[in-house]
Amino acid sequence: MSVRLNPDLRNELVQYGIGDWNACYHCGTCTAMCPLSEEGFLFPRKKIRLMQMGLGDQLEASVEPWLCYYCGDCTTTCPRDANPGELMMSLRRFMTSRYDWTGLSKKFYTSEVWELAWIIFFAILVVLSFVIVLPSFGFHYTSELTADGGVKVNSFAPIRIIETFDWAMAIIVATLLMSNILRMYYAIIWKHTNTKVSLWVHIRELWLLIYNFMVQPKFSKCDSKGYWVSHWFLMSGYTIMFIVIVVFLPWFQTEEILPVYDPQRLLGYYATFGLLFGLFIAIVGRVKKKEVKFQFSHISDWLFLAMLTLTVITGILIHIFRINGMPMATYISYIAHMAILVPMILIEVPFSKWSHLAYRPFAVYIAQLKKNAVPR
Amino acid sequence: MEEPRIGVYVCWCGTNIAKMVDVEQVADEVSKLPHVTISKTYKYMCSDPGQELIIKDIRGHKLNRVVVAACSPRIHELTFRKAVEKAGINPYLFEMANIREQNSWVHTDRTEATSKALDLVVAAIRRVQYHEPLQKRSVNVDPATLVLGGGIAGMAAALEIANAGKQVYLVEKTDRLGGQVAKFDLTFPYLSSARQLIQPFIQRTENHPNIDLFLNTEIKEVTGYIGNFKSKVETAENGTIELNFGNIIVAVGLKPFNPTVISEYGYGQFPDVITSLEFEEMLSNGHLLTKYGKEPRNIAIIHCVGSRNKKYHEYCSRVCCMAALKFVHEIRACLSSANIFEIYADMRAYGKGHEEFYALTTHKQIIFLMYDQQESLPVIRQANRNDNCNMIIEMDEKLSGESIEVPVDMVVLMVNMEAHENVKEVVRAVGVSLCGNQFFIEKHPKLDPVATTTGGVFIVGSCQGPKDIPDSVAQARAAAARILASIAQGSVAVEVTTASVIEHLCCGCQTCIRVCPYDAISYNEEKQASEINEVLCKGCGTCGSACPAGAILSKHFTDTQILAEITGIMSMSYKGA
Amino acid sequence: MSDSSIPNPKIKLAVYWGSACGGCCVSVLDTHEKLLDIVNAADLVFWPIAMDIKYKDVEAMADQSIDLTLFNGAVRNSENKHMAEVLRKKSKVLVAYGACAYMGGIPGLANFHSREEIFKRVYEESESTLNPDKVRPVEEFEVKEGVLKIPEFFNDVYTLNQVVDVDYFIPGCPPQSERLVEVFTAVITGIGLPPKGSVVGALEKTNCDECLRKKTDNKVIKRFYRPWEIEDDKETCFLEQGVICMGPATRGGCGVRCVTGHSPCRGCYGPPPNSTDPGAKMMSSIGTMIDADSPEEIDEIIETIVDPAGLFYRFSLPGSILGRKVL
Amino acid sequence: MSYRPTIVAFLCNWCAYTGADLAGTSRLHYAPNIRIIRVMCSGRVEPTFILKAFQQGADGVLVCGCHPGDCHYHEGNYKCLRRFKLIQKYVDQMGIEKDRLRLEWISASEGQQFAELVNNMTKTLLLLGPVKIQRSLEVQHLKQ
Repeated sequence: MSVRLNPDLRNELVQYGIGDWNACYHCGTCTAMCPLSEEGFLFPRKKIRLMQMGLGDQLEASVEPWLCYYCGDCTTTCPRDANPGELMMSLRRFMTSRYDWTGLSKKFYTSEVWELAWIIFFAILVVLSFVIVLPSFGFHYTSELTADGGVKVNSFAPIRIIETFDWAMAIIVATLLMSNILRMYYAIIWKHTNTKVSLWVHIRELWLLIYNFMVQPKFSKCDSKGYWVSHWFLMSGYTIMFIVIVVFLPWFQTEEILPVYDPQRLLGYYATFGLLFGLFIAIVGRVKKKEVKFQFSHISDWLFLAMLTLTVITGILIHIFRINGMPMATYISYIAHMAILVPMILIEVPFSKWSHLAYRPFAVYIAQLKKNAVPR
Repeated sequence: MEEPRIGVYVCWCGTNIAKMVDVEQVADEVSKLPHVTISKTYKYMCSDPGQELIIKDIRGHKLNRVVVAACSPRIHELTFRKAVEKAGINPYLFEMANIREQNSWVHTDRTEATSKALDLVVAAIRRVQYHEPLQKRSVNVDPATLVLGGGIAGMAAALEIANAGKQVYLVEKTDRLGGQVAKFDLTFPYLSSARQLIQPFIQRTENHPNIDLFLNTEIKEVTGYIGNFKSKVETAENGTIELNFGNIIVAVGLKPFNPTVISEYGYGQFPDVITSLEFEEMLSNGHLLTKYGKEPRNIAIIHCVGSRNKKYHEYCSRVCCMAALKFVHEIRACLSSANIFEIYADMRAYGKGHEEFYALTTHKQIIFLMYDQQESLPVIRQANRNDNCNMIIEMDEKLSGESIEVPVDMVVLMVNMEAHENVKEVVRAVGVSLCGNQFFIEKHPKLDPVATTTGGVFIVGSCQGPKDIPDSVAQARAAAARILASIAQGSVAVEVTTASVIEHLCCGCQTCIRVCPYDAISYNEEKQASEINEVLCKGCGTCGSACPAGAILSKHFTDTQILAEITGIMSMSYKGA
Repeated sequence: MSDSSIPNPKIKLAVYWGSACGGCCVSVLDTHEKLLDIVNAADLVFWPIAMDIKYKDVEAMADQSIDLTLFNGAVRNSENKHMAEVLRKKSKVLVAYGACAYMGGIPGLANFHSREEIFKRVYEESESTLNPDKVRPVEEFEVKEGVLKIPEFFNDVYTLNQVVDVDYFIPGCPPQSERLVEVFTAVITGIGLPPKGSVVGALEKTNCDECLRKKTDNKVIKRFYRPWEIEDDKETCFLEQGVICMGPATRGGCGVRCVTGHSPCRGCYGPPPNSTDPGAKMMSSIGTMIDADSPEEIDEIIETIVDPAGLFYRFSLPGSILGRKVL
Repeated sequence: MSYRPTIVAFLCNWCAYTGADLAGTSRLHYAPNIRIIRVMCSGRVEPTFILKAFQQGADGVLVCGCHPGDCHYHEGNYKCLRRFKLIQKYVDQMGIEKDRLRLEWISASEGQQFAELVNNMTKTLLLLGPVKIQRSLEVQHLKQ
């Protein structure tokens, strides 16, 4: 079956950050250099070709963009300065939008105004909830302190309601994300192929999903500068924080000031440190632009970093103000924290940068399924 | 013949020979042979003291033959001939034995190598006894030059010679000067106008007092030889004119390939499939429109049409890749948003500024698509009404591995450049030869690219092989310089080791006449014998082998000399066996 | 001639045949009335075909006592060799007379076979032979009367020059009688004799020089024909008609008799001065005439030369470079 | 003394001889039993030379010229080929094995091929054994 060339697709691709997409003349150095490219899953060259030709369907059926962890070796060695590493990054943005059935992802990636507007909208909603909605249900801030001198957070932000809201948000985000992942799975495994994968293989290879989510072994393979470590700290910090906040909020958001060695505080400190460390490396890298992977940041990258940093900082502030008995400061920090966290989760996780937390491990899993595909 | 007094010199070549060959033993053994007056070894025979040694011995020992056993005669035969000549004996009374390239460097057993060296030296000694002194010869050079072809190469050569004050006859087959370049719009890689390039050339050629221009003229026959050619030309105005000239420059150029034979492209069937030259014309006229008078939204440029394909021409036409990229710039200049597809087999950007030009062009928002000449050519078909384009190109895109359809409104075929059909007539007239692709063969592909094996005939420009303007002009000026040098000298040296007929043995069977690739042999009715024009002869010796009566002498490679060499080369091994 | 002081001395002449057909001896008679002049000028001391004289009589002659010996025929056996040696010793001038003595001639074609092959054929296999005991000739055979001896049959045929030193060569099968008279005259007068080892009684140029057929440079051959395969136009050079004619590689002197009789030259007069092996020269020349470039096509054309060895070396095999078939 | 085949080779100046020189400059090694004679063109090689070489005791004769179409003198190699085919037929008739006589095209750049050719031919000749031409001719001692 021959496919029709779509010269217009490249104009769309440009919006995802694809710069000089025609500089590549297909020497294949990038593919040869890539530590992750392997038989059956060759990239970046072939994917660049599909981009140049505007073959959207063929791109959609590619798992390879997610198998790239952007070490930048391809860009360093490219004789034409075609920047294959960034082309792969841009392709991931394009794929995210392509798999997103709501179309929001595309909007967020291609229009900063849209993204900012939504962030602000959600932030205002959060602020309004705290300032107007919650008080009208009787939850006020109080300057009264607890016996050990801490701020009474729960009276201002009732655990049950916040927890319910967290759960709802998690479910929405997870649903959106998983539905996109399913679309990805469908496009790669079924839609554009004439092969099938047995159910047993699906089950057998599930461990890969978890393993890759937790450890990112591919990242460690492609990384020589130790970024995997900082990324892992960031990732583990975030995951711990996320699980603690969504699942164990009553245990985490306590009013009493527990001893420093209490697991609750230790866990919180670890997660905070992990996030800060990861963020520090990423931001410094992007500012210094020494590494290839940090040289070409899309607006979405910066936005995400900024929001996560602010979330972490406000989180720290809440903690400091709370244990030092500064109610007003605590409450304001809390509102700020939520006003950043909520839009970040709602926008970044299903539709933008943060979605890679699911795409990447699933890509490894799907690639493994593909290797075991048989003709149908 | 005087008694041969042979001096034998065996070279050590540092350790190059001496390590593998016992040079002293070789010199010792051969000193016992008859006619060997002295035999010596030396570290470096080719060095000044080495040559001095030979010269001193020739004078001191009254040597009349010299054998040097050293490197390949292809390297130092001339050196030693000169040395021998300096000492006062004829340079052809010298023979070299190759005991380095064909002995010490290729063998690992010292005994074997020494015995082989001995054989080779004995052979040279036996051979040199039969060497005859040969005299250097030269012929006078007529200062006029004939230039065939009025393209950019022909004109560049003609102007170079005419500017030096020498007469040029410029013969052009068509009714105008300028050749292929006159048909171009812009040139690559600097996108300068071809017209601005060629027009001043044409005017200077037409008005030059030293250039006699013959338009609409073809040369049928050229007789004579280097320095002294003759030809009759039929002119429209003045009837037949006889021209005399000393050198010939062939600059007949080439012509575009006719793509009708490639059924895949439907040239002649689809009005909007056009050749690169038709596209040039379109660009020169300033209207880039389809046959329906619309601006094309999608333009495909197909490379290697008739090139690098065993079915048509196997060679690369060299200029089309860059011309195709040049088209991108020209299209972009008038159609900023059109889709341009470069459908290529391999991108060749070999010349000065070409790679940069290629890189620059890639930024012009074009889509490169690669096809595989060996697998399948792209196929052009009519589009359907709902395709929203004029034609569809179906192809297997090599770099993605996908079978794709390319929507197009206009297709430009970058046609191969091939030799003119009548090039064989030129060949017959001037006596040069063609390679398998019908391009003229140069004397040496690397070291003598503008001369031919026929003395006084030079080939320049794309009749020697497709090439771009700078290469053509460079060749033209190089050939002109060669010719001016020979005119300045007034005479040129001709081959000495030619063939000659021993008249009293020639029976007149005329077998030899057709054997000669240079038409140097003719039959003299009066003498009832063949005659060799030794100016035309290149000394291949084929006629000598073809003569059934042994009446042709291949000088310096006579039967006697070679048979003596054979006996010599076998003498030692034979004894040992 | 050292004895120039004696007026009109008759010279002593010997004619001998080795392995020969007798044609050369007849060619001496073919001098017709000139024979009388020869007899006037010479005493025939030895001529087996014409007079009865025993070998031992010749052996008894003083060395150098014969002025001129015309030795015809090749050296095939020990008897030929013995007589060649005897005559060499007894003669002042020894002439290899005729193609066989000069180059081996027709008997020389036996060099395509070994002695064993020849004996087998002759004494066992030939159609007319009845020899159930496979008796072969033996060199010595004892009978009542004593030991019978017959000459040894050599494995190879030799030219005279390969056995003894020869002063002059007169080519031809047979030599033209006119030429003999010229040579004879030269020997008695001593005038116009070329240096020892020369070919006399023939021209320097090859046969084409005297040939009256029309010759052009059109010697390109797509297929070779044997003479009976074409209708000879009797005018055009045989080679140009595709028939192999040894004329261009063969010394003139015969008067182009074969070609005049519309038969191609077979080469009995041997090579001209500058060529050692006329067969090789002719092959070299014929090869060039083949009009084809591809190896297959060339092979096809060469197929039409049925027996190159026999054709190009009809008269010259023992005297050629290889001399005989390798066994 | 063990049998060591001798090859006499006729190489054209422009291609084959240069190719053999290249084998030298590239320091490729080949069997030392080859003796090279230079001619300007393979078209100069006549049957006389080949036969002489055999007569002188060569176990093999090798003729090398430019590849078809590459002849320095346009088509001398074709003439060589035509002659060669005829002489090969003759040599075969004369009882010399066909493999003892070879014609090969070697370009100036084919040093490697030349070295391989020599080794390869030497191997063939080793299998064939010495040429028997000397033994069948008693000429030499007859004249004594």
